[in-house]
Amino acid sequence: MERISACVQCGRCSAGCPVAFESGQSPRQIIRLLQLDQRGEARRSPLLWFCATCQACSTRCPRGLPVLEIMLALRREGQELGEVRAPAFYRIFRQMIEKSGRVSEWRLGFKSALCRFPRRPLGQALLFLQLWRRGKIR
Amino acid sequence: MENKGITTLNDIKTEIIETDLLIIGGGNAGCFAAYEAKTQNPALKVTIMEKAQISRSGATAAGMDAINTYIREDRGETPESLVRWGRAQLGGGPIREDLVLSNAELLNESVEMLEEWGLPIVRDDEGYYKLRGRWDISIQGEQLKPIMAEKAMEAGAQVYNRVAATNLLMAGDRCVGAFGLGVRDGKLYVFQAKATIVATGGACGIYRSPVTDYTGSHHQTWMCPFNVGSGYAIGIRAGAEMTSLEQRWVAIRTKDFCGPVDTLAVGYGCLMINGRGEKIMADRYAHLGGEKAPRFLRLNAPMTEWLEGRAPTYVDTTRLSSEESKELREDLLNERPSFVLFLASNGIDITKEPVEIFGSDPYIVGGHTGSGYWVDIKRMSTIPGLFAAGEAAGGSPNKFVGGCATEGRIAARGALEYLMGVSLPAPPADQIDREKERVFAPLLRGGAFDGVTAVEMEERLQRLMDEYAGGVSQFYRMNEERLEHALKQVKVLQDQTRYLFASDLHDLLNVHEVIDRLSVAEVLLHHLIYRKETRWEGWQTRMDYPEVNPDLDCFIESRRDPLSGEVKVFTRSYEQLVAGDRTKG
Amino acid sequence: MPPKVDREKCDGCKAENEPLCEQICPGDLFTLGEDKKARCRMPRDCWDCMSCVKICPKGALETRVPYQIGYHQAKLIPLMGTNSITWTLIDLNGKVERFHYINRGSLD
Amino acid sequence: MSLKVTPKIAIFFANEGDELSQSVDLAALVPRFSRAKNVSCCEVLPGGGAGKNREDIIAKYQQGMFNRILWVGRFSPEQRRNWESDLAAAGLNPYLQEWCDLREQGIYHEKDLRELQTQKAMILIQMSLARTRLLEPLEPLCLPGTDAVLVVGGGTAGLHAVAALAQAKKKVYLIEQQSAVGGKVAELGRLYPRICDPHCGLDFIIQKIRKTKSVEIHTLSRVVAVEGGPGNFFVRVLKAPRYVDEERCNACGECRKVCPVVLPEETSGPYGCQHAPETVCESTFRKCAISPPWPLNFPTAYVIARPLCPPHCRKCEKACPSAAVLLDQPPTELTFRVGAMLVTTGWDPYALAKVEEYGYGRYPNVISNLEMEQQDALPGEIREVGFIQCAGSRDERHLDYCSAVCCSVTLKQVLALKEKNPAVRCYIFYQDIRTPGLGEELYQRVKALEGVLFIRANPAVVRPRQDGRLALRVEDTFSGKELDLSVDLLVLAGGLIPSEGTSEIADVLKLPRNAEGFFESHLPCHSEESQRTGIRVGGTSRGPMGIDRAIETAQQAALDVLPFLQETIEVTPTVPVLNLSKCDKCKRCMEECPFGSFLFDAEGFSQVDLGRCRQCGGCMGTCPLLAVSRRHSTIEQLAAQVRAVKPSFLAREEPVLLAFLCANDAYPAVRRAAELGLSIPLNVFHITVPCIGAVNNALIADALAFGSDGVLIAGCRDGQCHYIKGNQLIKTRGDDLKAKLQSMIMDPRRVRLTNLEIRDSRAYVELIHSYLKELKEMGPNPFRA
Repeated sequence: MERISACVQCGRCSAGCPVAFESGQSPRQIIRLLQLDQRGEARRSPLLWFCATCQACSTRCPRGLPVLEIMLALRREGQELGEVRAPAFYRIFRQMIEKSGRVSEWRLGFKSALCRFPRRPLGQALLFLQLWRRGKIR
Repeated sequence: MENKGITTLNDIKTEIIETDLLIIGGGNAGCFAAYEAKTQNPALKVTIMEKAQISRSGATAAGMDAINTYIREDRGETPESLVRWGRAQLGGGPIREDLVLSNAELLNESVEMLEEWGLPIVRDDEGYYKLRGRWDISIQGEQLKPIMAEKAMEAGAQVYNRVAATNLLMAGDRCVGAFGLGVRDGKLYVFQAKATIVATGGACGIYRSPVTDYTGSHHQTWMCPFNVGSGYAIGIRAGAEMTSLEQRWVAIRTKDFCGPVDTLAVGYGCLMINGRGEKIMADRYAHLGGEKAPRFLRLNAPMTEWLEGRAPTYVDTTRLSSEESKELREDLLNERPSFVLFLASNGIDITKEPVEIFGSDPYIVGGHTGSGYWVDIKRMSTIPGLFAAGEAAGGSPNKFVGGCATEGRIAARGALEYLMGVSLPAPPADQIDREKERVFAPLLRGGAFDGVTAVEMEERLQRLMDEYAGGVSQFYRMNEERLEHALKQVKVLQDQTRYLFASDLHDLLNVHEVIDRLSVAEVLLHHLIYRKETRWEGWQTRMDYPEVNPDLDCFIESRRDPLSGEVKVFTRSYEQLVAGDRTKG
Repeated sequence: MPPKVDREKCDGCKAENEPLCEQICPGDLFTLGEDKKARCRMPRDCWDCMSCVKICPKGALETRVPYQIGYHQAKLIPLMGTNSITWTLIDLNGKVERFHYINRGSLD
Repeated sequence: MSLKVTPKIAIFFANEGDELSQSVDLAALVPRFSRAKNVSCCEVLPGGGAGKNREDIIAKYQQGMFNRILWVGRFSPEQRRNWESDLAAAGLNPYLQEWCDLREQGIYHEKDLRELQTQKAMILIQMSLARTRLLEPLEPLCLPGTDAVLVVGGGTAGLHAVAALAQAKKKVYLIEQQSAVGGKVAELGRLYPRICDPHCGLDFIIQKIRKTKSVEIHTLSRVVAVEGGPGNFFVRVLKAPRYVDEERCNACGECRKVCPVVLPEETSGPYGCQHAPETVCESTFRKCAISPPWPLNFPTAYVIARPLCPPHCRKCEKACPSAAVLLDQPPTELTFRVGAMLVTTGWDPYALAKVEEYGYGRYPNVISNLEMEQQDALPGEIREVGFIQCAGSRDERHLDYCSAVCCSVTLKQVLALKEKNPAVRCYIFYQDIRTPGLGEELYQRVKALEGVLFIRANPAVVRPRQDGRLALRVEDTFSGKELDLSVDLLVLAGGLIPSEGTSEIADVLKLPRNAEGFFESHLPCHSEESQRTGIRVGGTSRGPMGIDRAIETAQQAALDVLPFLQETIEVTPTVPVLNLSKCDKCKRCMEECPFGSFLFDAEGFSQVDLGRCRQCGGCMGTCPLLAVSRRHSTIEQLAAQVRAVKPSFLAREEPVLLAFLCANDAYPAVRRAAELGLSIPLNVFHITVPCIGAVNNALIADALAFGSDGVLIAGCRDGQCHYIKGNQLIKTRGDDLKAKLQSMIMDPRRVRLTNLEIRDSRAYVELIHSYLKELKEMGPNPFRA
């Protein structure tokens, strides 16, 4: 993490990020928060949980910063400190692994959808069906 | 493994070098000879053929802790007194008093030259060289060899390192240079010289070392094991007259590790004692001089203790203080540093326990005994144009460092005088071709040849000589029948040299070293057979002739006919120049 | 007996023609191994003159007494000055002794 | 062998204002040293070096009372210089004077330590005396030279250097790879800051060169080998055939009318831009096999691209009215003897195709800034243009460095573009805009333009749109907003890398280069040095820079080689001398010389080329056999000084420290410490060496063996050594020695390396104190008597 100061805020990570638009925050800003020592705020950024770990940020960084690793570290840190509760999907995924050592995709999908969108069970069920029919969920 | 891509005779390059004076061997005598020649006549071309690397080659490679002869005139010593002492050390001779005298006259000057060149010599409070005994002076000679080498080169001598002499270059009866094997480059060197000085050092490894068997360390020897007698061998093969080879040098050394005893005994007055704690020399040999008895006796006495059941034998170092012990070991570090390591690796504190001693293997070393070339007063051998100095030159024993250096200078002066009147003949093509074929044949046979390695033959020769020609295992004792047997076997070995093979140039060097040792061993055996008496017990003990024979108070000489290979042995008479009792020095 | 080559320290004198130990050995015993490090081709033939140990600029060589006649692991280490030499002697029990003396020039 | 005069040494104690006598007991010292070996007179100078003393000393010298001097006291550099020159005028060789400055050695500070100070002074004087005995008179060496110089690379920098050298009346050979001079600058459209035509400036300098007769220009040529050294380089040049006689051709163009070869337009994009300028097919001129030279018409003669000629066609030969066509011209090899060389081989553009995300080479409307220079070819309908700065520069994955010119180039291009077409909208994507100094004006001018938007961010991706335009996604880092932009043309500000010619000449001349591939020596002190004496480097072969700096550095380099362009070159006599009787041909000196000064002689011994040598003494430090000695700091002189240190003047528990000081930084730092009155402990003895690389391990061994408890080696900081790598050399050797000390059961901390800057006086004194403390804890050196 000592290399964070090497970031020149060029924004290439953000421009390449496929999920930044969803979260309202960009990887560049997360790094900036770290440079400003506002780690807590960085840990609480919703972007962390949107991240699809696609590595576009790390690949494009001209200073060679491991942007993705930084994001993942912040995720862990937030959880360990109890500041942040991981989104349902991650929690359920983890519980399943801890319990049985394997993941059942349909149960994961079902459970997390139930947590995230409890009020729209029908829509979720339809989506599930479509996915299942195309073999995207097993 | 380097053989420089040599597979056929045509691959071998010949390098012809013309020079005024060729010096074979860049050791002590060689360096001084080169320095003398170049300072006397800077216009001359002086070339040194050196088997190793001149700055650390030969007998003084490790360094030296003393110069064993220096004439302290303030103490009443004179060249004559040195002759008398030297003669007595040989039990009355015979020695070449003319040679010894001429050497003694220039001796001090050579030693002082060394000091001027940068050799630290210890001085006493009055400013004289500090004596250790009667003739020895202490030096801090760790750098002795590099110092001499630098001076020879600074004087302008051209040095060819890693070129080993294989034979002399002859024009009829005259020596006009020598052949050399380029150990690094695989070339045949032909040095054409108006005059040639042999200064190769003596012969080690004719006999088996007593330490060989149980250490896997073949070269636990007193003399430098890389001095194999090549200087004698090239002369013997060319028909030069050799003198006194039967006067072998055997030293009393520390047991199990061939460390110096003189430093302890002479330098620090530690006496030799037997297993019962009796002083060997004082108690048993008082009539022969006690502690001052001749050197061969100082060897033979402790070995007799072994034979007579009073072994082991020691030098008693226990009376030394710890300061003396340290000083003594400092001296040893100058000459044989690994002996100090040997003591430490056995946890031996010499102030608490005496150091065990035993005899070494025998050597042929004309700087110590009288063995070597028969030379005239100018140090020219019986081959015109060929001079000898140092260990190579016979007749004048007890030369040691100072004397060998001096003899180098005398030989250079003689050579300079000689070469003024001579010119060089054209390089003899047929001789070069023959020598090239002879030298490189073992290499051309290749590493896969079904034959004999140099090591195998060397070990066979050394065992043979040890057991049949008075080696250490036999307490130096020999008799006619054993010597005849040895001679017969040496002939077989000589015949078998055609099976020797080498897979690289280092091997090839080893092959020639064993061939040279055989040449020396053969003539040596003739000498030993001829002296049907026991003149120097220990050095030359004939069990079948245990007494001194007055008729043999003469030099025993040999000459091998270069054409027939037959060795003729004859005598020359002894001439006393310095008056006095020959056994008293 | 055999000079021991510390292969970590030895740089083969940068594999230039001959390493210094090969140049200096009076017995022609050193050569450059295939790994470009110095190698003693015939340890049995060493005379313990220690010329190689003294000249090695990397301190990579050590003379050892054969075990048959000397215990493990005494050491004798020379250090060359410009006109003096020091020796460090370590006996089998680890006792250290040091020697220092002039080897060139005047003694005062 | 030279006849040596026995030293007769005069020792003068400079007791100005009784300062010396207050610090040390002169009444004890003077008689003590009057009796010393080789000392013929020993006197106290009450007034220091003033008036009467001077005449008196000179008179005594001229009477033959002494033939060398040891000065004891404290002296300013000016005093030393004056004495040296005054006595030199009287006939005493300046190298026969030795200065024992007691203040630099910690004396003068504590008046109540007079007794101890006297004892230390005794040792210090003995050290200096030992050295004085071994001093040798030295005279400057003269090497033969020549006034000719060779310049490699005929770009702007090279041309200016040539002009400067020609003006200085030197014979100049210019070697250029292309068919004409001009280099990269000739390819540019406009130059900032004046937005002028570069051909104007080029023509100006070419006119200058044309006027002189002493310049020989060899085009289509390259240097293939060099022998010799400064003053006497022999340069072999291979000259490719031009197939047209340079003297006869007057560029009438008749040949081009008959040439049957018609080449396709060298274009691959819609804007007439090349992506990969190749040296064989140069630019748009090259529409047939015979063409005017490129990039400029100097020399004027045409050149034939012979491989393009149809077999047996000799039409041009027949058409030429001046019989200038030489279709069978062979290549020639030329050799020049020159005193010095200049390398101005310039730069190449970074291969932008490697910056994959920007699509260069894939999309025709992504072009480089170099291609943008040819703006005449841009069509009118362009509405929006994007400029991406630092395309590949300041990027770990490409070029680590800033290419220095790209910001100004882009600003200039925007300005030119807007001038031509004010409606064009420009986006400049940047990390930082770097237009230092007066360049700010250019920035402000562009910033104020309407329709120019600076976006402080770099796009991540460039994608082609269906309409042929390019889509850019970028985060505006100021607002944090994601922007989706589209442009008609995208200009990438590519970086500068060392040219191929730079790499080529580096190999031929064995010029060391830095990690980036540019020539570099010691930036602050000798910027135009190449680490090879007699060879200077200028222009962009040294690093990215603007044209102005390229010209300046080339001219500076030209000025720097002037001393080599003389009939005789004077060399300071403090050169290394090899003692061949000790040399073992191990070649370590050759390997480690930072300046490649060593050559083989006929017998395989190293031999120093005195012209190339910078006299740092690194060879002396490295020689395992002590066969090399740098004059006036010979191994013998240093050894004598070391040996004279007698630690016994202090109690055994007081550590004694011997410090070797680099003459460039450490010594001035210590001197300054003395001037500042900082307390230099009496435990430390200083010996100055030309560079710490010159300290041989044997000297350190000596110091320890004769009882010093610690040895400090103080050199320059990493990367600041005037001799490039003296501190690295000693570090490697020091590590070997420390390993050996460890095996000897000695604390390796007894040898310490430190790096000092010239003003680190306080740091030095602190270091000494803490090191002495550490040494005290270690206990006495086991070799200390």
